[in-house]
Amino acid sequence: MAEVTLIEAGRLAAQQEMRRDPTVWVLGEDVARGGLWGQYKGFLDEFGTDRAVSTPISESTIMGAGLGAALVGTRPIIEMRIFDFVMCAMDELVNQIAKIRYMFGGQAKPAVVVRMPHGMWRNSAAQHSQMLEAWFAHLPGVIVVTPSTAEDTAGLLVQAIRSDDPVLFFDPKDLFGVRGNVAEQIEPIPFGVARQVTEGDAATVVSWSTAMPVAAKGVEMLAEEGVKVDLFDLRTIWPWDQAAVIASVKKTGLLLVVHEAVEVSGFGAEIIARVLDEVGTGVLKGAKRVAAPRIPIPFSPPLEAEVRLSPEKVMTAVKGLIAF
Amino acid sequence: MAEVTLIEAGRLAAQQEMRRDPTVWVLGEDVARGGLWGQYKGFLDEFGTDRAVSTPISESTIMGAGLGAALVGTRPIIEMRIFDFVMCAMDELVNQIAKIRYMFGGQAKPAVVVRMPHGMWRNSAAQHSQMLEAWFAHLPGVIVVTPSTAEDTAGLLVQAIRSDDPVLFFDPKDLFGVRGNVAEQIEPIPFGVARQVTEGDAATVVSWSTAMPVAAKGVEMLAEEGVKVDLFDLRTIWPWDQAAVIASVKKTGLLLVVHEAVEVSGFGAEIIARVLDEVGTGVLKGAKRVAAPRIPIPFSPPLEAEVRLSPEKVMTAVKGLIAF
Amino acid sequence: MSDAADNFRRLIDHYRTMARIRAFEETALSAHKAGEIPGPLHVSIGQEAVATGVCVNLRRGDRLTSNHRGHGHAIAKGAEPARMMAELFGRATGYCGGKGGSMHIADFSVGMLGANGVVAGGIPIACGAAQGLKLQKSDAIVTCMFGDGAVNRGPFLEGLNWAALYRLPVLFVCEDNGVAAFTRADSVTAGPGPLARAIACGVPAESVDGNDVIAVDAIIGSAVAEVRRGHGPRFVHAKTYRLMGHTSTDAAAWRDADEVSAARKRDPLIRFAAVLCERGVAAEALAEIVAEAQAEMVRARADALIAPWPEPAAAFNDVQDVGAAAWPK
Amino acid sequence: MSDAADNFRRLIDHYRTMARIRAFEETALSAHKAGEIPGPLHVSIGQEAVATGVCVNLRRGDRLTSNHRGHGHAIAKGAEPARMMAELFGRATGYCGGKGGSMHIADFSVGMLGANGVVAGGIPIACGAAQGLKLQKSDAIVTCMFGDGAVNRGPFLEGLNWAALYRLPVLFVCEDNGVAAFTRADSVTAGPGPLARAIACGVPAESVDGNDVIAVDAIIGSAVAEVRRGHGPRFVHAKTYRLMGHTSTDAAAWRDADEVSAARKRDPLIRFAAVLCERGVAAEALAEIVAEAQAEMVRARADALIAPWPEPAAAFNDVQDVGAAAWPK
Ligand SMILES: Cc1ncc(C[n+]2csc(CCOP(=O)(O)OP(=O)(O)O)c2C)c(N)n1
Ligand SMILES: Cc1ncc(C[n+]2csc(CCOP(=O)(O)OP(=O)(O)O)c2C)c(N)n1
Ligand SMILES: [Mg+2]
Ligand SMILES: [Mg+2]
Repeated sequence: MAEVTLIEAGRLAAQQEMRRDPTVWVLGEDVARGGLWGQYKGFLDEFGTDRAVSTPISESTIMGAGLGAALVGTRPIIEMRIFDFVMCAMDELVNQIAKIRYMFGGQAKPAVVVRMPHGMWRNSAAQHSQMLEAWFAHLPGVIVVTPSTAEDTAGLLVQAIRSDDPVLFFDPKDLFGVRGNVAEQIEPIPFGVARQVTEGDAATVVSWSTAMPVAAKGVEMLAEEGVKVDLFDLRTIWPWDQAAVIASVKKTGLLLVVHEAVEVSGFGAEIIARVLDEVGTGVLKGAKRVAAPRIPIPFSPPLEAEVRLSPEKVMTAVKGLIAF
Repeated sequence: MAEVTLIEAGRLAAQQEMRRDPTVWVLGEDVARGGLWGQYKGFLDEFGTDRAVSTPISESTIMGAGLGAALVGTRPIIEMRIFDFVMCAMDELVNQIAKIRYMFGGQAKPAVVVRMPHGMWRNSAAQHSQMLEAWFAHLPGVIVVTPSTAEDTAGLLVQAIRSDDPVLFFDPKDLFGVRGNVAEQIEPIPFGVARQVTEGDAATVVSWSTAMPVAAKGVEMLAEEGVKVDLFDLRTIWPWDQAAVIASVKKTGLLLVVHEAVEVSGFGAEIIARVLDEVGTGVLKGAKRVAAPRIPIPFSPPLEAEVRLSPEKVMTAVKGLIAF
Repeated sequence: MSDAADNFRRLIDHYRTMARIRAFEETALSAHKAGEIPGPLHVSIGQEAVATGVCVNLRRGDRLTSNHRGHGHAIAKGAEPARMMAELFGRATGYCGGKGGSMHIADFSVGMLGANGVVAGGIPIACGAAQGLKLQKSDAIVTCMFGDGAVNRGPFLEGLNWAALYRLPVLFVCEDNGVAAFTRADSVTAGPGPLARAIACGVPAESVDGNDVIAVDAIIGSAVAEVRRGHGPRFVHAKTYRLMGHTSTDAAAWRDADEVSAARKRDPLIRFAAVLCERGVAAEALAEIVAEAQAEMVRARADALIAPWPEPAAAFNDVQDVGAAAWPK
Repeated sequence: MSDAADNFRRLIDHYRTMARIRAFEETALSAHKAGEIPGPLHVSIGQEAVATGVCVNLRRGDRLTSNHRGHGHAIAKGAEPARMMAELFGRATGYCGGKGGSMHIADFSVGMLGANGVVAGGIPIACGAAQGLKLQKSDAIVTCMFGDGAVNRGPFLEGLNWAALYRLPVLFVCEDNGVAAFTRADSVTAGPGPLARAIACGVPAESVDGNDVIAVDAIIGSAVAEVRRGHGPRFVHAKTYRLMGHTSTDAAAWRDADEVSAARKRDPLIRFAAVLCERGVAAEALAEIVAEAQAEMVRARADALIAPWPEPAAAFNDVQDVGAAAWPK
């Protein structure tokens, strides 16, 4: 066990898998230098230029080459540096990676991991702060991983690298410094199993990725006022742990989803619609979202603050649900 | 008034606006030949090579050049031929067009219309059949237009061309042949105003684009059995007519959303979550979606049929809601 | 056997391959017209010499990425026309179990990594396949086929630079039929053309008459040898002509009639037949090859027509492992 | 006034522009270090001769697209440093009202169509702006600035082909500082380089020493004249050096110390000062220009520091007309 940061946990997981399996390799910009975030530090020295491939600024080809390499039996980790740049590689992701196995009747095994650090981070403005994970839940053919802790990052990345399905791995930029305990031998964490953080009858709160610590803080403040809720970190939004959330809602009758992404057409909507569909209005008494307004991310701190979540907003929303 | 097909209605609307305003022009592949769908037939002869621009297969630049041209005061219609190819131009659409006005504090006016024929059409398989309009409702900065009739196509396209906001205009491929009456002088139809198709107390049914005729047929079959519902064609999903839908749900208590796109994280989820948020479970007694499974679109007719909507599915869903 | 005999047999094989491609596509066209084949169909009639001259130089283990006009590439690479035809028909016995259709035929067992519905879509994939093969110390190479339209898409530049940079075993073949859909290549391609672009990206490049199968075979033969030797990527620009319309429903009536009739005279099958006759092959022998090819494809069509449709439930297979075989919610 | 005097004044103006860019960025760097500027900051210290030599040839009505390292481009194009600085500080008085920051500075009033956070993002935009201007029969031209990193992205090929095809009034300037973020340009760019690529896409191209402002001015002068005459696009490859790290927080310690110190000797300001002194300009006169520039930027910083923050409600403005000025649901 070592206490490490989230970004280091990811590095350890990738390193472990690359040591275990010679078909695993990584490609992306500045990988030779250890990646923009140090997530591949030392990889060049340990694995050489063939397995730690520093690439040109050619996102389409980074993504598409990763797929091609998977088709001949290797397991590439495709590093996108910052999520927003994946917009330069969407054909390769959406039309090729996500569909190839299906279109070819199962002949292709697109076993790639696409790492995409997402979300707000130090006032990076509109082109470097987006969270669009909901899009990929809507896209058949891919797994969508959205960890919020160092432990989960490690375990889910191991799982992702071993997965035969293409995995979209959203590293949470704003949480790269949070610490956790990572085992010597990192065990894979299965997709679709939520982590329950707190327990309570008052409401069900669901969150993931960068919104998690905010939700947790809000829940903690509620607990101090005696309001106890079930808080879940989904960890992966596709597949997502419907069983756990539904069981909780059957107990609490109230559902709050907290995510950093825009509220409109975000994944919170899916959770609410799905739970409602399953349990009906006899059980579900109220459902709300705490998420971002439908505006691009502004640069200036006081403007960015308008978009950011806060524990207070979470607290207010839960209380609103209960009062309703 | 002339009875014309939907695709011809769009052609007439674009032609009218190009005659009215010399800053309006169109660019895209095969525009010289009238566009893949004949939607620009005669434009080359009437408007010349500078305003009917046939382009290379360079989607990034088709999209980005459209934006650039808008920045100097013209109003381009950016033709994407088939929606799926917009994946080759997502940086230009998502990171540039949608954000530029905001990032630059209002200096930019990205007055573009992006036309993207979408949906299933004659067994075109996974890379030529996608519907991802929900993505763009989640994307701040753009209008999302999803007509289902010739009249609406004409009026909404006129509105789109005159709009200073960037408009994503989803032409419904499967409905290109449906006919409607288009006025000599086409009036703009405002965004965000639903068209009510039928009236009734039993339930509220909401749909748009290619799903509309299917929903309408299902509703008609229900009516024959004496079950009358409010049926709305949203026409635009951003903005969408929340007032109309909410007023109806307050009357009926039941909500069904019908769309061709994948159910998971589709725009139906947003409608349900939003309506629930507004009216609460005291009013909303049940809500369902009829939409596609989370699978790519298969080629073979019997497989494609699994993904397609049907009036029967709509009927069953409404009855399920009522029975519940 | 003597070199001459070997060579002679190779020529006859060329002719057979070309005849089979032609027969496959003519049969498919007529099946499409008869309503037996759904979806769009892009045939490469007139371009058979390229597919043939390229693939004859490849081993089974070599990989190939193709585009939307890829029947010829698949047949030349060794795919079975019967399973291809079944796929066009949307049947369970097709290569993709009916999920793909014409634009998504693949046969991984012969290294055919798939057609592609996106112009230039195969370029990055080919680069990565080569990189993966190199990483695994394989001596297989990757051939990447695309049209003149693809040279105006970004991945062309990115992929060629990439392959040159990592000295990857990729053979790029630009099958230039002079037209992209309904637009002349020269009206949308500025500068000196694909060859100069390839060279500017660091990939050695040569041109060839793509309607002359012997010339294609020769130039590809040396390019493949270079690539296999580890000398990095090579680019071949093969000039040819699309005799038919863009899709099966396009009559291509906008083209100059003189141009088309001139092109018909350069039909690679006719030209090559003349060459073979000159070299002493009896016209009957060629006719027999054609007749055999046609018979094979007629059989393929007949078999496809009675082949089973996929089970509806198959729609839910092979999406991804997670949530397999069920309506995923 | 005589040509010589004109020319002399032009040189002094060059020096002033370069000094102002340098002073702006040094001030911004120190403000960033002091925590006054949030977000990432990419400075172009060492590259001032390019921005200066390019923009001196442009009219106010000419447009310019820039990249993430665009302070110099903006200043040289005529933007006000005070409003730029306020933008870096995230203040209401900044060019974008604080919504953009360093990577998104724009000043449409002087034709500066904006920096861009996406490498090569400005290329298609520049092409379209030129097309729109041409459609409106304007005689304005568009200059498109990007780095060596951009030549490996698809839009480079697409945009150059496009501009050549439609003979658009675009001047492409590749500001080649030898490095993209933390990666050497030559380690990721195959083939003969940007110049050959431009030519292969049909755009006439020339190279210049980007650290020699007189040379840049001259070559751009004739390129601009060509472009403005309607002869279609031109491409200039300006070789320069990034003296600082990729962002303000990067020490660029991985670079060879000898290389950096050699580059420091080629610092365009130092080199140009020497030239001016040779031509008889007093060192004091140059020192005064530098001092004035520094004073201007110190004032800009001080003003920015006390400038008002944007109202929180401004976050909801300028998203789009529909649903303006409210939390959009
Ligand atoms: C990215 C993209 N844009 C547009 C299309 C539509 N389209 C299909 S084939 C084609 C023409 C391609 O021309 P070329 O590459 O020369 O191949 P050819 O059809 O001549 O064999 C076009 C534009 C597409 N499939 N993909
Ligand atoms: C499409 C894209 N990929 C990656 C990045 C991250 N990034 C920002 S600047 C940069 C280096 C750009 O190098 P170059 O174009 O030479 O400009 P320079 O920084 O040297 O001025 C990179 C990789 C980006 N902004 N956009
Ligand atoms: Mg072609
Ligand atoms: Mg650089």
